[in-house]
Amino acid sequence: MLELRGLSKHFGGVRAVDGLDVTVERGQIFGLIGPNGSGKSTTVNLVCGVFPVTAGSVSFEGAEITNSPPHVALGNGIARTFQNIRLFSELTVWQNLWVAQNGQESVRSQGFFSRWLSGNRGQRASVEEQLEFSGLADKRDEPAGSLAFGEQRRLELARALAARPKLLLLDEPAAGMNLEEVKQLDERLRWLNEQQGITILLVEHVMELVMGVTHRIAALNFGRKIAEGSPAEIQQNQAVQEAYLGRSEEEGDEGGGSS
Amino acid sequence: MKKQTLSLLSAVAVAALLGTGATPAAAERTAKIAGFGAKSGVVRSFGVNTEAVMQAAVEHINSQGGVKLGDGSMAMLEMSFDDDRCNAEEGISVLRKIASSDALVAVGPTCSNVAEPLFGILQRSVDDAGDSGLRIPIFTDTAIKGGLAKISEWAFRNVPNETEMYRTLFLWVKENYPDLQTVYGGVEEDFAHSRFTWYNVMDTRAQEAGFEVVGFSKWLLADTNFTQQVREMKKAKPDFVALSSHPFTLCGILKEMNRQRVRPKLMIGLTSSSSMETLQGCSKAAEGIIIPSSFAPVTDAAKMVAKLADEKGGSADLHSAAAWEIVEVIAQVMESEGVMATEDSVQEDRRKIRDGLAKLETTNGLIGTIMREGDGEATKPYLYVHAQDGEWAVLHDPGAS
Amino acid sequence: MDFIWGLVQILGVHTIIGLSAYVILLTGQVSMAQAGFCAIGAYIAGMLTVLAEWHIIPGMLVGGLAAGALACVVGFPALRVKGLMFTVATLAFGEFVRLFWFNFDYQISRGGFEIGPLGGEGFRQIRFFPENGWSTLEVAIFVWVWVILIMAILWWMDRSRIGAVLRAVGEDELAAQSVGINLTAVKVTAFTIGGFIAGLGGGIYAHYTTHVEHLNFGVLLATFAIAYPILGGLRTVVGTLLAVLFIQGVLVEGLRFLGDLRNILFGAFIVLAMNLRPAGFIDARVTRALGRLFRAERGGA
Amino acid sequence: MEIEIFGWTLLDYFQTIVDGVLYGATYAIIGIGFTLIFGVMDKLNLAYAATALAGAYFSWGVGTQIPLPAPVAYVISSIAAGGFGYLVYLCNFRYIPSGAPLASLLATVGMLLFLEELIVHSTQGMPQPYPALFDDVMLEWGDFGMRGDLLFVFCLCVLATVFLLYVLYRTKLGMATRAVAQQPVAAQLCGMSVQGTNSTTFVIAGAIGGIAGAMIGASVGILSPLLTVPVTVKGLIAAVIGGLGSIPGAIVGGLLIGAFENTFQLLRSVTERDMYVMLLLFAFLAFRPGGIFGTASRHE
Repeated sequence: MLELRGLSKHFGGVRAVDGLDVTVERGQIFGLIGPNGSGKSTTVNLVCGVFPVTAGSVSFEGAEITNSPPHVALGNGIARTFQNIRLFSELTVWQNLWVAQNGQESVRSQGFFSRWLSGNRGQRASVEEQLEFSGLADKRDEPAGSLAFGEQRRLELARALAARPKLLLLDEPAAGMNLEEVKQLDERLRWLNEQQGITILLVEHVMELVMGVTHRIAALNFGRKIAEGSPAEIQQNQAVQEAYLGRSEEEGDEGGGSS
Repeated sequence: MKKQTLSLLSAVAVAALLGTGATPAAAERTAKIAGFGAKSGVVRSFGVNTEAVMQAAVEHINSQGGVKLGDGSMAMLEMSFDDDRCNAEEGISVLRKIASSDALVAVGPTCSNVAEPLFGILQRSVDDAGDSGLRIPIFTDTAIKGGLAKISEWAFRNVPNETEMYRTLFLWVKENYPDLQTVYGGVEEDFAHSRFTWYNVMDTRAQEAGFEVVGFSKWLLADTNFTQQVREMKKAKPDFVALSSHPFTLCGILKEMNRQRVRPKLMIGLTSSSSMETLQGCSKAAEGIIIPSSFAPVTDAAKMVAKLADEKGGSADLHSAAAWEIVEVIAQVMESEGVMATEDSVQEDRRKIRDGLAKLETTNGLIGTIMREGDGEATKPYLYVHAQDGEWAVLHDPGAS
Repeated sequence: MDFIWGLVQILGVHTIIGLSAYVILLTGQVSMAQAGFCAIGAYIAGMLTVLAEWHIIPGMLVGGLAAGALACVVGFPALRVKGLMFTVATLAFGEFVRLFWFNFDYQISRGGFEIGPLGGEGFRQIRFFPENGWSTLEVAIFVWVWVILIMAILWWMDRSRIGAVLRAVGEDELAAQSVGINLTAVKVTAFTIGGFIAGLGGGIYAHYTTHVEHLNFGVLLATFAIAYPILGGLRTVVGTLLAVLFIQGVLVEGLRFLGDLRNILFGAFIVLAMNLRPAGFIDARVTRALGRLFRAERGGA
Repeated sequence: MEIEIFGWTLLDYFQTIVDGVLYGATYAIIGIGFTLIFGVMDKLNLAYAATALAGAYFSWGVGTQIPLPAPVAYVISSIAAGGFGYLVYLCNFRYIPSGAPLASLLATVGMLLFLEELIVHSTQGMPQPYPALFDDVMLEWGDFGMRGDLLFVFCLCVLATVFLLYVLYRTKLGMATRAVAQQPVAAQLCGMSVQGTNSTTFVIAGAIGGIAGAMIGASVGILSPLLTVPVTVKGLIAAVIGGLGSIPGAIVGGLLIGAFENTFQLLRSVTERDMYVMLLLFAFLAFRPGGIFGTASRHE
């Protein structure tokens, strides 16, 4: 479904992503792991077209989509969340979901006016549905910025789903969550994947989540893929262990786009 | 707390709006005239001077007993003065306020760009009932851009007639400096008055007098670098120059001429530059520049006005001195037309004053008799002054010869 | 009364100009080109009513459409940049437009008078209102019909999805893109609407002052255009109206009793207002409080 | 030997460009002030040119009381403008939350109007003579000439820039400034006072502006409140063309504007000059948003 071929991104002299080859099959939950600064977030940003690739290509459902801007990527069916939540904090919960009603089915079939101005009944119904899903129905008129951290995460996920994507890119959705919340997230991802048929690319640090929920994992370090395989294989992998042990204490920011 | 602030603000607004209409009731009869002009921004000195001179004129008339009304009783003149910031919309607002009050006539404004819209919102011709423009006479002392008063029959001006002044000035130059042949012009291009004066007055009048205009340079109101313009001037090698420019850029260009050692045998300036501003800015560089001016303290009356203006914290120059003349003319018209100055007669009185002003053929001026033209304009007596040792000195009086 | 109605006209026109910047500000962009768009509306509407003897309404609409069309065309290159760069780019464009009219002459002769715009000397005798016998009150009503119309449309837009979309773009461009919003389309649309509204405002401006010249449309007017919505707050169109009342009603006309101090304090009051209300008169807290008030009333009734 | 392009000789062009570049030094130095404050606070201080001129006016005011030699007047101007800079910081930045950049922007506009009106009221708006150095010197080589005072202004601007770069890159204060500019939070964690650094920047920028204000006054020979808006616009353009936040950029930007406007004036006319400068700026920004030395990515 999603194919990255020789994908590279250099920031000045820094090779954030360097010749990455990854294939995500339809229906998979695909994990992308690696220490801080290994290029995971950058990869997500490249797929979404946040910044232009230095080299290589991205193709989705067989069509080349390299460097298409984020709103086009979404139109193609790729939605995402951000490492550090980016909600429209002045807008209400409801509005946050409302502006996101741009997915294929909900938009393409409509005329200009209902698309931009009023928002037709379908869009409103869809917002209600996502409110229900995220469990934020009682906070619909609160500004998103006033929500608790966990609620913000749920809202952001709901917002990404508002477009009814085929592929969901999740950038560290479990960051800052406690074990209970991680468990809920785990269930939610399974439900999306199994019941809704959404393919998921999961960038994550929290191993409990990654190892439990994913079908296949690629591990990155210094922008290069050092291993790929099933969760079990990755857990055994020497190179992955070294990468984590060797770098686990270091802190750093990963992606330019999120800073 | 926030709501309190808001309501406080709106209360202030309402109070202020209401308050502006109210003036202390006077025991005796009063006839009101309303002055306005720019007392903010770069042209502030104009408004300050006009206000001072008007104040002096009003006090002068009142000290002699005031104005005799149509019913034979005497009334004191009372004046107000508003600031229009040289802004078109604010000028309109001020004029509407004056029109809504019981002032009988408005005196102002300073800026031509305010005068344009003001005259525009006046009724164009007095007998055109279909024209909903304002009906109050305006008598302008300062705004000098050519041909403004013809916009409306309610508009009058007591500003110098530049066409006439420069016509005779160039002829006088021709006569007294027979060796001068060529003239080079300079124009402050983005200011309506200076622009008009070069293209429609100086340029043509110089040619009429038999001079060859060998070129002209342009600059803008706020320009500060004149090397190129003066270089052009230098190349043209003119015998003398005529600069249609206000004091700020006039000083800039004169200084640059000094620097590039461009020393024409004669310099002629824009009438508006015969003010203190030029001397404040660059008395050395301006030395010798000849400017026709409708005011100089040459007569006893003019000397008195200059002194009174000084006491009021302004100065009498060709613009503000016109305000004195205006107040005197208005007082005279009020008497001759039998203005009633009662609450109910405001509109009639305004019409009377307008008609009276339109009827006048001559009025008294501080340095001689002023001719009133049919279109509301004036032809004022004038003098040629030149900058000498940091002061404006009279060079020649064309009326005397 | 004439004075009050005249002031009401001024308040109306300035509200329109402020609203033109408001739309663009919602997308997070500060446009200094509004004075330029006003100039286009003013000159074109003026030429249509004076030279072509049109009625003012079609004249204004054509002026507004011309300004809007230009805004659309310019929007594409201008909106490649954002933030301060956009502000300066639009400043440059606005000044360009002003200087264009400074260099523009088109006069015809009618009844012995030369009429039409004449470069630096301006464009006089745009006397549609007085010539057709409109009283000051009627003109004020005419102005406010436009103001209310524009405010109503913007109010409705604000509550509709496009309002949320504009604000989303203003808040976080990347996130907005990621939920499928086409930034260029949204921003150019906002810029076009802003240009159109400014053009309408300019059209009225030309007629109620009867005379326009390039200096009317300088940096100062552009600054006021953005000052109104910023000072009023970007939560609602009413904020812009409040700010116009504050600046034109209180600071300019209301403080006349202060005499010379009025001009000095003008700037100081703006500084003070921004220090006290950095998010504008009507900020998030005010709207929330008002919302609660309304809901409580409805609940109690 | 006389090659003419569009009716002007190469010497004409050379002369025009040299004049423009020399005068552009004043734009450059105002541009530096904009860029410096932007670099540290990511905000625009539109009152900057007004503080610069207020400084010059202050020294003029002192000069009316006691006669001052020109260089002393310049120093007084610089000190006074530094003080005004601090005032601007207090009134427009200190108490307005940093998350409200529009509020600060508008407040600085208010400040500009305030300072301008203050100047008007202290002088009745009349132009005032300002002392110049070398203002009657004209260096000439045949038909080519150079204004002595502009050359002096140019040199002083260069000196001011060198001094500024020295402060920024060679002193502890400068390091702190740059640290705050790049990582305000980190700098704070390291015990640096962000507010202290910010206010110091305003004082330094103000002082440099005071020199610029004095130089503008000196090169024209007159001070007038008419100067504020054009100087603000041109200085801003210089800073933007160079790339906001870049000091060398502001210098190059200022000199370029000087050269371009003079060239357009020669080729077209003074009325169209600014029109072309604005068009050029617009095109430049649309196609090279980062400016000449820009780091567009940093300030997005």
